Amino acid sequence: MNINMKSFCLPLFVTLFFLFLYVPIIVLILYSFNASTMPYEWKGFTTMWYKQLFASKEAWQALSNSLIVSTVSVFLSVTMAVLVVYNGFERLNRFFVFFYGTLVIPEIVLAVGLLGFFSLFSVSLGLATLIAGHTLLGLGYAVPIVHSRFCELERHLTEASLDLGATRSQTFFRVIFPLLMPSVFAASLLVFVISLDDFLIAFFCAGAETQTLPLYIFSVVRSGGSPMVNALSTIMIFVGALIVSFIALLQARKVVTIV
Amino acid sequence: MQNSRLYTIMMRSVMVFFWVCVLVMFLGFSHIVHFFRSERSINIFSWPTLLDVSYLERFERETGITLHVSYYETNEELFSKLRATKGSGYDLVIPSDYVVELMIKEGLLQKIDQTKIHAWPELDPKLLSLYCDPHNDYTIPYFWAVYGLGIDTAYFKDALPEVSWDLIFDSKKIPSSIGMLDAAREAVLLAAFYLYGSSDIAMTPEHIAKIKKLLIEQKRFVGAYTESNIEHLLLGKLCPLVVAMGPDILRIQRVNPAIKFVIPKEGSFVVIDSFAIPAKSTKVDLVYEFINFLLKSDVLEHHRAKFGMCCPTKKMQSIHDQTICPSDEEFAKMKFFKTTLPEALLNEIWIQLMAY
Amino acid sequence: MKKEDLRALFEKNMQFFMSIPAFVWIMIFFYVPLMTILGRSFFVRSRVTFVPSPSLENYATFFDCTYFTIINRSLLLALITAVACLLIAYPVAYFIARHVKTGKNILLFLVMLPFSVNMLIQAYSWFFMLGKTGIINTLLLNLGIISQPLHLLNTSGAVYVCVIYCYVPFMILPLYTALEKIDARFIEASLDLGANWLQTFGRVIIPLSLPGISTGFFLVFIPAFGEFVIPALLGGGKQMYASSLISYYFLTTRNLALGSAFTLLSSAIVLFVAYVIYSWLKKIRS
Amino acid sequence: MKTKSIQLEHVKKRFADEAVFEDLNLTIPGGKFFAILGPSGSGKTTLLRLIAGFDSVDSGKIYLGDQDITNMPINERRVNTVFQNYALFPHLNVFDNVAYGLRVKGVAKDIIEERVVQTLRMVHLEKMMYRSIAQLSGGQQQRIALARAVINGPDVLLLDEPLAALDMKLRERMLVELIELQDQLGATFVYITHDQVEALTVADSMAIMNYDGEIEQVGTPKGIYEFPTSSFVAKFVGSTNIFKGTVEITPESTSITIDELGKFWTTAQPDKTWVYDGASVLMSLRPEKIEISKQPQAGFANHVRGTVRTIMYNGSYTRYTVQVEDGASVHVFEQNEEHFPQEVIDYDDVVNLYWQKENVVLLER
Repeated sequence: MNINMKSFCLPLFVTLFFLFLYVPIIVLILYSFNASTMPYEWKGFTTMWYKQLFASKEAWQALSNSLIVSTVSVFLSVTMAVLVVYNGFERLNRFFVFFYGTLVIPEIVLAVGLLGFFSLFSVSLGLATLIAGHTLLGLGYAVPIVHSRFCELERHLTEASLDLGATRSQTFFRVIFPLLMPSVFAASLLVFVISLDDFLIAFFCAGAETQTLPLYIFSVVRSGGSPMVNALSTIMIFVGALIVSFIALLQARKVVTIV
Repeated sequence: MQNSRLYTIMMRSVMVFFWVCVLVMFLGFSHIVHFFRSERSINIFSWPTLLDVSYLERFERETGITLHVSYYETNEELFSKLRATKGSGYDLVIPSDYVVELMIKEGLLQKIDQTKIHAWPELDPKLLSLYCDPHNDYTIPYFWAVYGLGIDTAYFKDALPEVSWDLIFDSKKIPSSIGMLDAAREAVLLAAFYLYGSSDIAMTPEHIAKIKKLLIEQKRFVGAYTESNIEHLLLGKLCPLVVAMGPDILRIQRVNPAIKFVIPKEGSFVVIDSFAIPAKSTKVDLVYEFINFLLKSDVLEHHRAKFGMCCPTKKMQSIHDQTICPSDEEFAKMKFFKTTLPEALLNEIWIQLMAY
Repeated sequence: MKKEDLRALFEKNMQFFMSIPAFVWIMIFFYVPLMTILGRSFFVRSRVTFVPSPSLENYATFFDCTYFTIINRSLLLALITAVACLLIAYPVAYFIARHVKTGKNILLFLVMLPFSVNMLIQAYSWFFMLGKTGIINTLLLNLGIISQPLHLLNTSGAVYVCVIYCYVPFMILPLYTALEKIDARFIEASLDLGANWLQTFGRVIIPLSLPGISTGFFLVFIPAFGEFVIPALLGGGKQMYASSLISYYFLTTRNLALGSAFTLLSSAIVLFVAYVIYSWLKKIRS
Repeated sequence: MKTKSIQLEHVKKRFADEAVFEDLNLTIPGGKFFAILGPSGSGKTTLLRLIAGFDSVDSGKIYLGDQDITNMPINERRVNTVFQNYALFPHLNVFDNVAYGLRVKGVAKDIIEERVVQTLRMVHLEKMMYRSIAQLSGGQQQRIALARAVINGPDVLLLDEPLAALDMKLRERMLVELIELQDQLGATFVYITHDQVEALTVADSMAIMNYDGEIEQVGTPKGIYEFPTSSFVAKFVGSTNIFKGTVEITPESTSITIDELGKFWTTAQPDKTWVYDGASVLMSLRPEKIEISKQPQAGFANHVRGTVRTIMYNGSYTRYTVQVEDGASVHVFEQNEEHFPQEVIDYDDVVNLYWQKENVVLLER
């Protein structure tokens, strides 16, 4: 009996699971083409919401804020991560546990701590404070990834290069960086997605003026939502799919291992 | 050998200090921007739904004064920010009446010169000499609005019930599910007003206990505690009845005429947002220029049409939509959200309600 | 200290100079804020003298059943989500790891895809599923199971479903890696020794996949406890969870002292509960 | 090609808890093949890393020729290293790996091209010019690592157990190639190994290091093998029999009485001050210096009888363990000269052991 149970029930369960996973997203995408202003009845196909989305100044402002914050914090966190892994490896190795703190503590504590810290020193909330928070988040992910890749490297590569007469910076650019490149790329992609998607730190540390994409979506969805957000979500779903498939591709070719 | 170790430590601490300074510069960047703001500029701190950006640009074009507008979501945020900077950093704020009282007590505002306000004589007398600023030394009334009930008449078809606060507090009369305010102060004072006819009374522990019981009983019927999401509740047919401010219901009425705004017969609450100038602001005359611009009748009319709030000047009274901006005698029955309970107690009641 | 000595010293410590920014950043934006939370929660600034003096006054306010119901509610949410995710994810991970021969990566990719979408959007998509005129209601109405639309939105049920929906991928990945690592020979050995399929599953497969189970459990448990977005969007503001109370203190009432105290208290409790479960799982494993 | 010697004076090096070198003094002759032999953990790799500059000394000086390179940065020392696991750059192909040293110094492209081809021909790998590192075998990778180091024309080439990962046959061939390369280049080769066969075959002179990081003995391979200065060296280089005994010196002869084993003659050893009448010393006797036979032999100064306990046939020689009266066992090597030897020695046979008195070495410790 149990043989056919396994061969029948399990696949059924898995298909149900994938339905459960994908129906909400498909519905969301469908309703982005719904003509009615209120997302309740289906009034025919239209793409006006996409036009409205591209016309809305607020959406573009939120997107540009998000992109600025994400790119700057990716650049800062990955550069600092590579620097600390390459330069600090010999003597500061035992301090690397410092960086794992941000992963253990719940994110709300991080966000709240930052807000308390900024209000203590009366730092005005804005792009700078948001970048500070996201770079901190980024470091928490980038350092472990780059560090694990650096440990895999042959221990003597740096010494071999120095031994052959290269200066420390030549060693870095000719040997270490090319070898770290895949993990640096994976770390940047991951930090970029995390910073783009982050809500908690943005919610607490962004202040009222700077609205990032998640904050914009949150404020619209909180007041009942609008098809424009559906349109925006559809675009973000496809962009997300591109990024994940890209990472999957990298992983398939054993260039990068995150999971 | 020993001193080279000392030098290394010194050198390293200089390095650490260098990076800390870079960080402080990075964070203080926005402050520095404040310094370099041109002389002819004022910093405004206001509600997001009070000033229309296109009119601000028009003002900048006409007068050459650059405006730096930042927004707050709750009065508490405005009050705590102003208190943190001891009344500096902003040149014009637009607080609601109950916060004005607190600000004056803490000395965060400076006196205003009524003669500088051209539209002063046209201001509606009922908005002047409020409880929070009897002689209008510190504030100039701007827009105001009234709380009430948003009713989906389609749900009740023709059997429209008699409009009173029983509809949201008396378990026998409450329809299937209602939308309730999600702010501690408004909900608690509304409940006090329903129970004792006024929220302006000395609150004894029994009062508070009864208020708590009333709110907790009401929770069974509440579809959602929200003020920003009432559009979804009404149009999505989730709740036939919501507690809201007049302007919000007016906006929904444009989409679905069946939704009406009604002020309960027992009276209701009114919130008046008024201009005030922080204590340490040095650009008072520029601020007066901006206030005069905002109080011009055409600018007032545009903002009234866009946000649906009620205007402060008598002349505009006539073009008001009577349902959301009550006439003078009805206004007399209106109550204010005066602080009769310490804030800590308000929060405690609210958290207990939410935890329930 | 002559000029070139200084130069030589700087040269020697160049490595230190280049590796310090990351540490400074972590110190200033992680450890110092943590200290401010600690400081704020333990030190009370007396209204009069503004001299901070250590006192447990902030924590005292929380020894009251309302705050514990809030924390319990979050703990319950975290626990139920973790267990539900485990029950849903385990068969799927098992199927992909052991039954699918070709196309494993594609299935994994399909599992990961929704995860790449922002959690806000995942929550928003459930508006359309649970609304009065949403998919579920229309489906049930058409099938005649119900006469008039159910009230699904703005309920704690909606919050549970959506949190489970968002956190399932976190559980599948560690389970998948753990299940895939199990050597086929162990299963063959167990069957060879006469155990039937169910016994093999119970005695070999589950114990060997326990590391994956505990990793997955904590990847879901701790974040689910701190969940703030989904209750705010789908809970209708009716029930406060731990994070909503924290945000209430910090953003609405601006009471940073109580907020910090509650943040520490709830984090301590969730980490303690996590530790208890972790050691219980470890005991099973050994 | 100027030949530079390496001088280490009073070098002290400590790692966290244990001291590797307390007071190391060593002179490595220039232009020669110098081997450093020692058990693993004797600090020979640390010695190499000090010369290459990977680690810095706590105190003491290191000279290359007459230049003090103690605190000179790694890349400025005219010293190149061949690592035990080669450390070839995985992302560069063979050509780029070998050319790396010249490229970083900014040598012109065409000169690099020519030098690389010439060096690869030297290690017989010119066909592999554009292969990726992963495609090379262990031996080939080792030769590329060698080429990469040698192309820079260093004064000193450090080799850290370079043949450890290779099989026996390949290792022998590489040893020969290394010796030829050293003759051709004339640079000072410093060869680190724990394998005595490698050291003995390849070195012009060598140093033996013990577990405490001290240099037991420096000398030619023959000098060290035939005349070790301590039981550690004797046992570490080749295998030997060590016996404790007391010395008896008479005007015409010197002898040593091993407890319960009897009296044996040795040659006079005037240079060893600690050899005096009645001194208790150690006697080292190489197994291959002992003649083993069932029939009595004549013409040998020392003789002892014993029974054969174990026999290990090793192809080119056979190794016997003979137990003498008082229980001490003696190892004897006997070259298998003929396919069918007249005398076949079997287990539990009673045999005679003979050796000349010149083949004995007295040791102090």
